[in-house]
Amino acid sequence: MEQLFFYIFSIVAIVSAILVVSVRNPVHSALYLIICFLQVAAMFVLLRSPFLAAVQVFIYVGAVMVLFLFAVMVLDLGKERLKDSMHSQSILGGALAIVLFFIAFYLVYNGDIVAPLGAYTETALMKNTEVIGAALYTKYIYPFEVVSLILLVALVGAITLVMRHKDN
Amino acid sequence: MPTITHYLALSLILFTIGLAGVLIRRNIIIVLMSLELIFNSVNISLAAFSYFLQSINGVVFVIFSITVAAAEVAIGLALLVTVYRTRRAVNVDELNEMKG
Amino acid sequence: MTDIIAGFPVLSIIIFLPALGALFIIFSRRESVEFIKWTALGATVLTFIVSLYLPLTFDAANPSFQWVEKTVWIERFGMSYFLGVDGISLFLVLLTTLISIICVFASWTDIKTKMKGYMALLLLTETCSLGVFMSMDLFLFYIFWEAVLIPMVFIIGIWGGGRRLYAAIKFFIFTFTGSLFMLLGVLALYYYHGKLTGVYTFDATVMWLSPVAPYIQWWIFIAMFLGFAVKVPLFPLHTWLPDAHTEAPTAGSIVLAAVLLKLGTYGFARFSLPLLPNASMEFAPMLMVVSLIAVIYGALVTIAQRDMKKVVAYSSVSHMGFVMLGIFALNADGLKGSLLQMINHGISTGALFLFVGMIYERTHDRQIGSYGGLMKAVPVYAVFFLITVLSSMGLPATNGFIGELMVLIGAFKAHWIYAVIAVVGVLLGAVYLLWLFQRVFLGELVYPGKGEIKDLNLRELCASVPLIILIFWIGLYPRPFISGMEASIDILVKRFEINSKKSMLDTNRVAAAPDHSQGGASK
Amino acid sequence: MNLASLNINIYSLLPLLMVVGLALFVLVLDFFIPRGGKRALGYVSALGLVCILPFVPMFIETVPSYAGFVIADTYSAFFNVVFLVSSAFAIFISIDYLRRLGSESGEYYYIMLFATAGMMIMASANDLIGLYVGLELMSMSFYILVALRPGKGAEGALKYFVLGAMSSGILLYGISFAYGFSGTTNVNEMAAIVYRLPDNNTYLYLALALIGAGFAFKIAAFPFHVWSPDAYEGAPTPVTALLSVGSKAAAFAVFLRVFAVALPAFHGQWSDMLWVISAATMIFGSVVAIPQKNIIRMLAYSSIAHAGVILMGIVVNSSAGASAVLYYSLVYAFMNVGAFTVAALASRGDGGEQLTDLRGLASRRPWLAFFMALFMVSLAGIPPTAGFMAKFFVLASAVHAGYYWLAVIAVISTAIALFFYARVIFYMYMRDYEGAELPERSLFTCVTYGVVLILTAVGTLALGVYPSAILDIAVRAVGPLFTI
Amino acid sequence: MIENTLHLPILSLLIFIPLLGAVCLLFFNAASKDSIRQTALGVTIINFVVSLLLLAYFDVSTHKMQFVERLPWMPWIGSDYFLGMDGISLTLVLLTTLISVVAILCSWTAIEERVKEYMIFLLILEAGMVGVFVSLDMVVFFLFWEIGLVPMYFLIGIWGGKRKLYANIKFFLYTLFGSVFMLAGILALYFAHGKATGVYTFDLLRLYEMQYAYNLQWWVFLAFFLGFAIKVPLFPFHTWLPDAHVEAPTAGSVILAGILLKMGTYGFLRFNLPLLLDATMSFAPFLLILSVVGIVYGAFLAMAQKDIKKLVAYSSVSHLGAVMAGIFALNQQGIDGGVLQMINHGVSTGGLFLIIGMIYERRHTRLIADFGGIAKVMPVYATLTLIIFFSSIGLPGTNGFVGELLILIGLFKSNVLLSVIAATGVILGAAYMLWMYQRVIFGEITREENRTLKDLNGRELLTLLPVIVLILWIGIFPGHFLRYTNASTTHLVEMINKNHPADVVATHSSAGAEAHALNAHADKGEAHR
Repeated sequence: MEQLFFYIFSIVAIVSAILVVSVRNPVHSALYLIICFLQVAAMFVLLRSPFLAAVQVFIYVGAVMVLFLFAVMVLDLGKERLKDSMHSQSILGGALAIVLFFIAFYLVYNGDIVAPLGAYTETALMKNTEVIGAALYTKYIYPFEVVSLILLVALVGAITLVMRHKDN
Repeated sequence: MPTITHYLALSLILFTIGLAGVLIRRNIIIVLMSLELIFNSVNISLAAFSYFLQSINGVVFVIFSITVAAAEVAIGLALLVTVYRTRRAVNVDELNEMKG
Repeated sequence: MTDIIAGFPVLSIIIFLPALGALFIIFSRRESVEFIKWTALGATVLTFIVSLYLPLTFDAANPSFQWVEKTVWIERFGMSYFLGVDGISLFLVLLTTLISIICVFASWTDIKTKMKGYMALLLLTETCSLGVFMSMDLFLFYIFWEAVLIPMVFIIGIWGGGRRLYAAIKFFIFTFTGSLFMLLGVLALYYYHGKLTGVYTFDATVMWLSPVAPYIQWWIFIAMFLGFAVKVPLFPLHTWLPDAHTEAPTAGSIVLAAVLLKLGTYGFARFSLPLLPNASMEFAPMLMVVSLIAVIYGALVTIAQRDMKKVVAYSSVSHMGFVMLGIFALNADGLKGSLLQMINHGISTGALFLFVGMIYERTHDRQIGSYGGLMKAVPVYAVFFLITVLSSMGLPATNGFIGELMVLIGAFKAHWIYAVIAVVGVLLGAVYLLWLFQRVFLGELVYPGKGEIKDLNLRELCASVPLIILIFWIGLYPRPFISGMEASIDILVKRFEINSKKSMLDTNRVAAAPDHSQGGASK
Repeated sequence: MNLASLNINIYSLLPLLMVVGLALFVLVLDFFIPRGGKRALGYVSALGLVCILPFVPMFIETVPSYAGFVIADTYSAFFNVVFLVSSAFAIFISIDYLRRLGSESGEYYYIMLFATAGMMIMASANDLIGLYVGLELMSMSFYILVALRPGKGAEGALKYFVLGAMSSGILLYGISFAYGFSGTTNVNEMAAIVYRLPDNNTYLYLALALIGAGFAFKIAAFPFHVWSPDAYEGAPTPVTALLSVGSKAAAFAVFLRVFAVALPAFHGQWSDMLWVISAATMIFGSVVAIPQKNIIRMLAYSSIAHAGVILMGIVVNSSAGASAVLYYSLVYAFMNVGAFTVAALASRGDGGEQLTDLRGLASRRPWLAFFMALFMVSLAGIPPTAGFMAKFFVLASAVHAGYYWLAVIAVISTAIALFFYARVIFYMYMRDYEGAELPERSLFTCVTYGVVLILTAVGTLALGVYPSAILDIAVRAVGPLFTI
Repeated sequence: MIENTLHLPILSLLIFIPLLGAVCLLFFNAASKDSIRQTALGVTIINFVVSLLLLAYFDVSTHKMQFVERLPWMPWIGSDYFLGMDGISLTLVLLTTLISVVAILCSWTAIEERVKEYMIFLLILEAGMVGVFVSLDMVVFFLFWEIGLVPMYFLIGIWGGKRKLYANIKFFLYTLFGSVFMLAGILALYFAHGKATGVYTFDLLRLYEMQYAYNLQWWVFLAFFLGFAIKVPLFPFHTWLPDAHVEAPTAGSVILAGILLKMGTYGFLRFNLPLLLDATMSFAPFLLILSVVGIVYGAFLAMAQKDIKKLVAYSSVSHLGAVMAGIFALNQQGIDGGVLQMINHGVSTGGLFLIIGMIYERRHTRLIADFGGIAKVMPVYATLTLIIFFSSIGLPGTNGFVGELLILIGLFKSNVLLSVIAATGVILGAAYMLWMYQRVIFGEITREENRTLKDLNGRELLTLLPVIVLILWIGIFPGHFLRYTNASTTHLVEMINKNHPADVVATHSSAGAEAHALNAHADKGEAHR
C-alpha cells in the first residue's frame, strides 16, 4: 500500500518537475512547481514527518510560490519563443547533468545504511512535532539563531535592493 | 515498504531535473524555480536518511534548509527585480555586459 | 642551532649598506638628482671599502667559511640567517662591490630620467647579489637569488631601449621559471636529507656532509640545473640574454654580465657539486658537451651580429660556456679556472659593455656599420677598448688567458677532446672580437652624428681604469687570486670525491631500511 | 534534553556575538544618521572590528559547546583574525569608494558585518548544519553586497546568486549523504564513527564528491569557478576584496575542518579528487588570467589560481599542509586586499578598472605604483615577500608528503602566472599614460586608503621576512585538527 | 742548465727595457714627434747594447741553457717565469735587438701620423719577440708568442696600405688559428708528462726529459706543426704572408720578415725536434717535401709578380722553405745551415724591404714597371741594393751563400732528389731577383718622375749599414757565427742519432726509413772525418 502511494507521488513529482523546467510559460512552470512541492510534502508524510509536510506546504506552497507568481506577474514575463528557451551552452549542460545522473544513480543504488541506528524509532517519531520542537530550542538553538540572522539579512537585503533601484 | 534507495532515487531524479533546469534554461525565473527543485530533492533525501537512520538530525536540517531556501528566494527575486528594472532582461544570455 | 656572530657582522654590513643607501635615496626628493647620484656613489664606494676588509683579513690557508654569521630564522624548517665567505665567494663579492661603483659611474649621465628609482634599484641589485654570494643557507640563498630579479627587471624595463618591455618580460619569465624549479629541488633535497639523517635543515654546510641517494640526486640535479642554467645562461636556455643585454641600459648590462650571470655558475660550483656529487658526475659529460656547444654556438652567432652590444651579449654565452666547462671538468684546475674566468668575464665583459655604453652615449648608435677608424678620433678610448677585447679573447698577459688556460687544463684532465674543441671556441672568440674592433676602430674615420666625438672624460676614466688594471694584474700576476681560492676549492673537490662515494653507501642503507616517511603517497 | 549536556558557553561565542552586536548597532544607528553622513557608519564598523580583534585570541575553548555545534579553538581563532582584519580593511576602503560611487548607505556596512559574522560561524562550526547556515549567512550577505554597486552590480549578483545557490544545493546534497553514511552531522562524532565503517560504501563517494564540489564552488576552483570573475567585476571593489579573501578563507576553513577532521580516514579517496581539482585550478587560473584586460577580472583569475595552490595544502592532509593553508590565508588577506585597494584607487574617476588605466601610474603616483608592484610581486610569489613564503610552505608540505608532480604543476602555474603579474608592473612603470589626465590626488588625501595600504604592505613584507612567529601560531592553530 | 753567470737578470732586462720605453712614451705629447722617435731609438739602441753583453758572457762550449732566470708564477699548474737561452736563441735575440733599431730608423720619415702609437707598438713587439726566444716555460712562451701578434696587428691595421683590413684579419686569424692548436699540443704534453711522472709542469727542460708515446707525439707534432708552419710560413699555409707584407709599412715588413717568421722555425727547433723526436722522424720526409715545394713554388710566384714588395714577400716563402728543408734534413749541416739561414734571411730580406721602402717613400709606387734606370740617378742606392740582392740570391762572399750551401749539403745527405729540386729553386731565385734588378735599376729612365730622385741620405745609409756589414761579415767569416750555435745544434743532432738509430725509425714509418738510412750513413761518414 505504502509502496503504491510512493510510486504515485513519485511519478507525479517527477513529471511535474520535468514540466517545470521544460514549459515555456513561467506561469505554467510555477503551477507545476506547486504540484511538485505538494508531492514532496506527501513524501514527508510517508517518512513519518507530518510536521515537515506542514512546513513544506506553508512555506513552499504558501510563501515561496506566491512570491514567484508575484514576481512573474509584476515583471510581466510573458511566453518566450521555443528557440529562446535554451541558452547557448545548454546541450553541454544537459549532457553533463545526464552523465552525472547515471554515475550518481549507480552510487545511490549500491549504497546502504551502515551507520549505527539512532534512538528515534517509529514510535518516538509519532510525536514528531513535539520532538522537533524540543530539539530546536535545545540542541539546535545555535543554528536556529543563526537562521534568524539569515532571515534578517534576507529581509533587509531584499528591501534595500528593491528600494534602492527604485530611487535611482 | 519503499526502501531508502527508493527515496534516494526519487531525490536524485528531482535533483538532476533541477540541475538540468539551472544549466539549460535561459529564463531566470525558471532557473530560480529549478533551484527550488534542487533544494526540495535534498530535503527528501535528508528526511529519508533521518527516517531510516532513526535520527532526528535530518528532519531538523530540513527545517533549516526550508527556511534558508525561503530567504534565498526572497533575495533571488529581489535581484531579479533589480536587474529587470535596470536592464529589462530576464535571460541569462542577455546578461552579457560583462564578458564571461 | 647556535647563534654565531663573532666580532662585528661585517658580511651583513656589506650586504645591507647598499640597501641603506637605497633607503636614503627613496626618501630623498625626486628633483635632487645630484644628491641622489652622490649618495649612490657614496654607498657603493663605502661598500667597496668595507668589502676590502675581507681580503685584508682573509686567511687563505683556511678552507672553511670566515666571518660567519648564523642566526636562527625560521626554526620550524631549520632555516637560518647564515652568511659566510670562503675563497670561492671572496672574489665574487669583491667583484660585485667593485662593479657596482663602476655601474654608478656608468649611469652618471647615461640615465636621464627617474634617477631616484634607478639608483635605488641599482643599489638593491647589489645588496641581493651580495646576499647570494654570501648565504650558506640554501633557503636564504634562494631568497636573495629571486629577489635580485626584481630590481633588474625594473632596470631593464624602465630605462631600457626600444624593445625593453619584451626583453624585461622574457628575462623575468625565463629566470623566474628556472629558479622555481630550483626551489623544488632545494625542497626535495631538504626532505631527503632530513629523512636520511633526521636533521631537517637548509644549512648547506650540514647538508653536504651527507648527500642523498644517487637516484634522488638525479632528479634534484635536474631541478637545480634548470635554475642555475637559465641564469648562466647555458645553451639552449640562453635566448633571454641577448635581448636583455641589448635593451638594458649600460649599467644594467654591466651588472647583468659581471654579476648576475655569475650567480648561476656559482650555484653549480657551490651547491650542485658537493650536494649532488653522483648526479654531477653522471651529468658532467653531457654538460661539458652542452657547454662546448654553447661556446661554439655563442661564438658563431656573435660573428653574425651587427649591433655592438649584441656582439658582447652573445659573446657572454660563449664565455659562460667556458666557465661551465671548467666546473664540470670536476677537478681542481678546472674549478679554479672557472672561478677565475667568472671574475675575468665580469671584468672584461663588464668593461666591454661600459665602453659600448660610452660610445652609445655620444652618438646614440650601436651599429657596427656606422663606425670606422675611431682610433683616430678617440685614441684612449680605443686603446682601452682594445685591451678589453684582448682580455675577452684570452690573449696572454691578460686575465682571460690565465682563466682560459686553467679551464683548458681542467677540461683536458677530463678528456683531451673537450680541450681541443674548446680551443676552437677560443679561436672563434678572437674572430668576432677582432673583427668588431677592426670595423669600429680601424680604417677610415666614420661615425654617426655631427661634430667631434670626445675622448674619455675624467669620470669615464675613473670607471674604466680599475678594470684595465685588473685585467693586467690577473693576467700577469694571478697568484694572489688563485692562492686565495685554492684552499676552498681543494676542499670542495675533496668533499665532492668523498661524497660521491659516501652516498653510494647510503643508497644501500636506505634501500635496506623501511621507509618511515610521512604521507607516503607518491604522486 | 539535559541543558547541561549542551555545554552552553557564551565565551566561545563572544567574538561572534560582538560582531553581530556591532552589526545590529550599525543597523539601528543607520536610522538616525542623515543621508549625507553615512560614512560615519563605516568608521564605526571598521573601528568596531578593530576593537573586537584583540578579543579573538582571548576566548579560546578547546571543548565544543552548544551541543557540539561551536568550537572556538585556536584554529577558528586564527581564521577569525583573518576575517576581522580583511573585513576591517575592506570597510576602510569602502568609505571613500562609496562616496565616489555616490552610493553611500548604511546597509552596506552592516551587511558586510553580517558577512563577517557568517565567515566566523563557518570557521568555528563543528557541525555540518552549523556550517551550512553560516555559509548561507555569508553567501546571502554577499549576494546583496555585490548588487550594491550601481549599474553592473545587480547583474553580477544575479549570476553569483544562481550559481551560489546551486552550489549550496550541491553542498547540502553532499551533506545529506555524509549524514546518511555516518548517521550524524557533528564533525567529531563523524570522525569517531567513520573509522569503524567500511570505506567502500558508495554514499561516502557521493558525500565526498558533492561536498567537495560544493566547497570548490565557494573557493572558486576549476571547473566551479564560473561565477567568480563576473561577481568580482560586478561587485564594488572593496566587496570584491572581501569576497576574494574572506569568503575564500572561510571556505578553506570549513574545507579543512570537514576533510581533515571528519574524514581523514578516507584521505586516500578524497586526496585524488582534490589533487586533480587543485592542479587544474592552478593551471586554469594562471592561463586564463593572461588575456584579461580588466584588473579586477585578472585578479579574479589570479585568485582562482591561488585557490588551487592553497588546495594543495589540504590535499597533503598534514599538519604542515594545514598550517600552510592558514598562513597562506592570512598572507593572501594582506596582499590581495592591498592589490584591490590600489585597483580601487587607481581607477577612481570612471567606473572601469582597465589594465590600461594603470599606464604610467609610476610617474603619476609613484607610491601607489610602488605598493601595487609590491603586491604583484607578492602575489607572484617572489621573495622576500609574504606571497613567496606562503607558497613555499605549501610547496614544502607537498614535497614532504611526496606530491612531487603536484608541486611541479604548482611551479609551472606560478611561472605562467608571473606573466600577468609582471604585466601590471610593466604597465605601471614602463608604459606612458595616454589620454586625459586623471585628477591628481595624493595618497594621503584619503587617510583610510593610506592606512590600509601601509598596513597591507607592511604585513606583506613582514610576513615574508620573518614568518616564524605567525607560522608557529598557525602550526599551533591546526594542532586540534590533527590530534584526534 | 747553467746558473746565471752574469748575476744580472739580463733576459728580463731585454724584455722589459722596450716595455718600459713603451710605457714612457705613453706620457709623451703626441705632437712632439721627433722626441718620440729619438726616445724610441734610444731605447732600442740601449737594448741592443745590453744584448751585446750576452755575447761577452756566453759560454760557447755548452748546449745548456744560460742566463737562466726563474720566478714562481702560477705554481698551482706548474708554470714559472722561466727564461734562459742557448746558442740558437742567442743569435735570434741579437738579430731581434738589431732589427728593432733598424726598424725604427727606417720609419723615421715614412711614418708621419700617430708616431707615438707606432713607436709604442714597435717597442712592445720587440719585447714580445725577445720573450719568445728566451722563454723556457711553455705558458710563458705562448704568452710572448701571442703578445707579438697584437702590435703587428696594429702596425698593419693602422699604418698599412689600401687593403690593410683584409690583410690584417687574415694575418691575425691565420696565426691565431695555428697558435690555439699549439696550445692544445702544449696541454697534451703537460698532461702526458704529469700523468707519467706525477709532476705537472710546463717547464720545457723537464718536459725534454721524458720519452712520450709515439701516438701522442704524432698528434702533438701535428698541433705544433699547425702553429709553427703557419708562422713560418710553410707551403701551403703561406697565403697570409704576401698580403701582410704588401700592406704592412716598411718597418712592419722588416720585422715580419726579419724576426716574426723566425719564430716558426725557432719553434720547430726548440719544441718539435727535442720533444717529439719519434714523430719528427715520421714527419720529416713529408715536411721536406713541403719545404721543397715551398722553395720552388715561392720562386715561381715571385717571378710572376709586378709589385716589388710582393716579389720579395714570395721570395720569403721560398727562403723559409729552404730553412725548413735544412732543419728537417736532421743532420748537422742541415740544421746549422737552417739556423744560419734564419739569420741570413732576417738580414737580407729585412734589407730588401728597407730598400723597397726607401724607393717607395720617394715614388709612392712599387710596381716594377714604374721604374728603370735608377742606377743613373741613385748610384749609391743601386750599389747597396746589389749587395743585398746578392745576399738574397746566395752569391759567394755573402752570407746567403754559406747558409744555402750548408742546407743543400744537409739536404743532399738526406735526400738527393729533393736536394736537386731545391737547388733548382735557388737558381730560380737568382733568376727572378736579377731580372727584377735589371728592370728596376738598369736600362733607360722611362719615367720622368724617376729623373729627379735623390740618392740615399745619411740616415738611410745608417739604416742600411748594419745590414750590409752583417751580409759581408757572415759571408766571409761564417765561423764567427756558427761558433755560438754549434754546441746547441750538435747536441740536437746527437740526440737525434742517439735516440733514433735508423732501425727503430723504420718500424714507425717506411717512408722515413730511406731518409734515415741515408742520414745514418751520412753521420757515419761525418764521424770518420
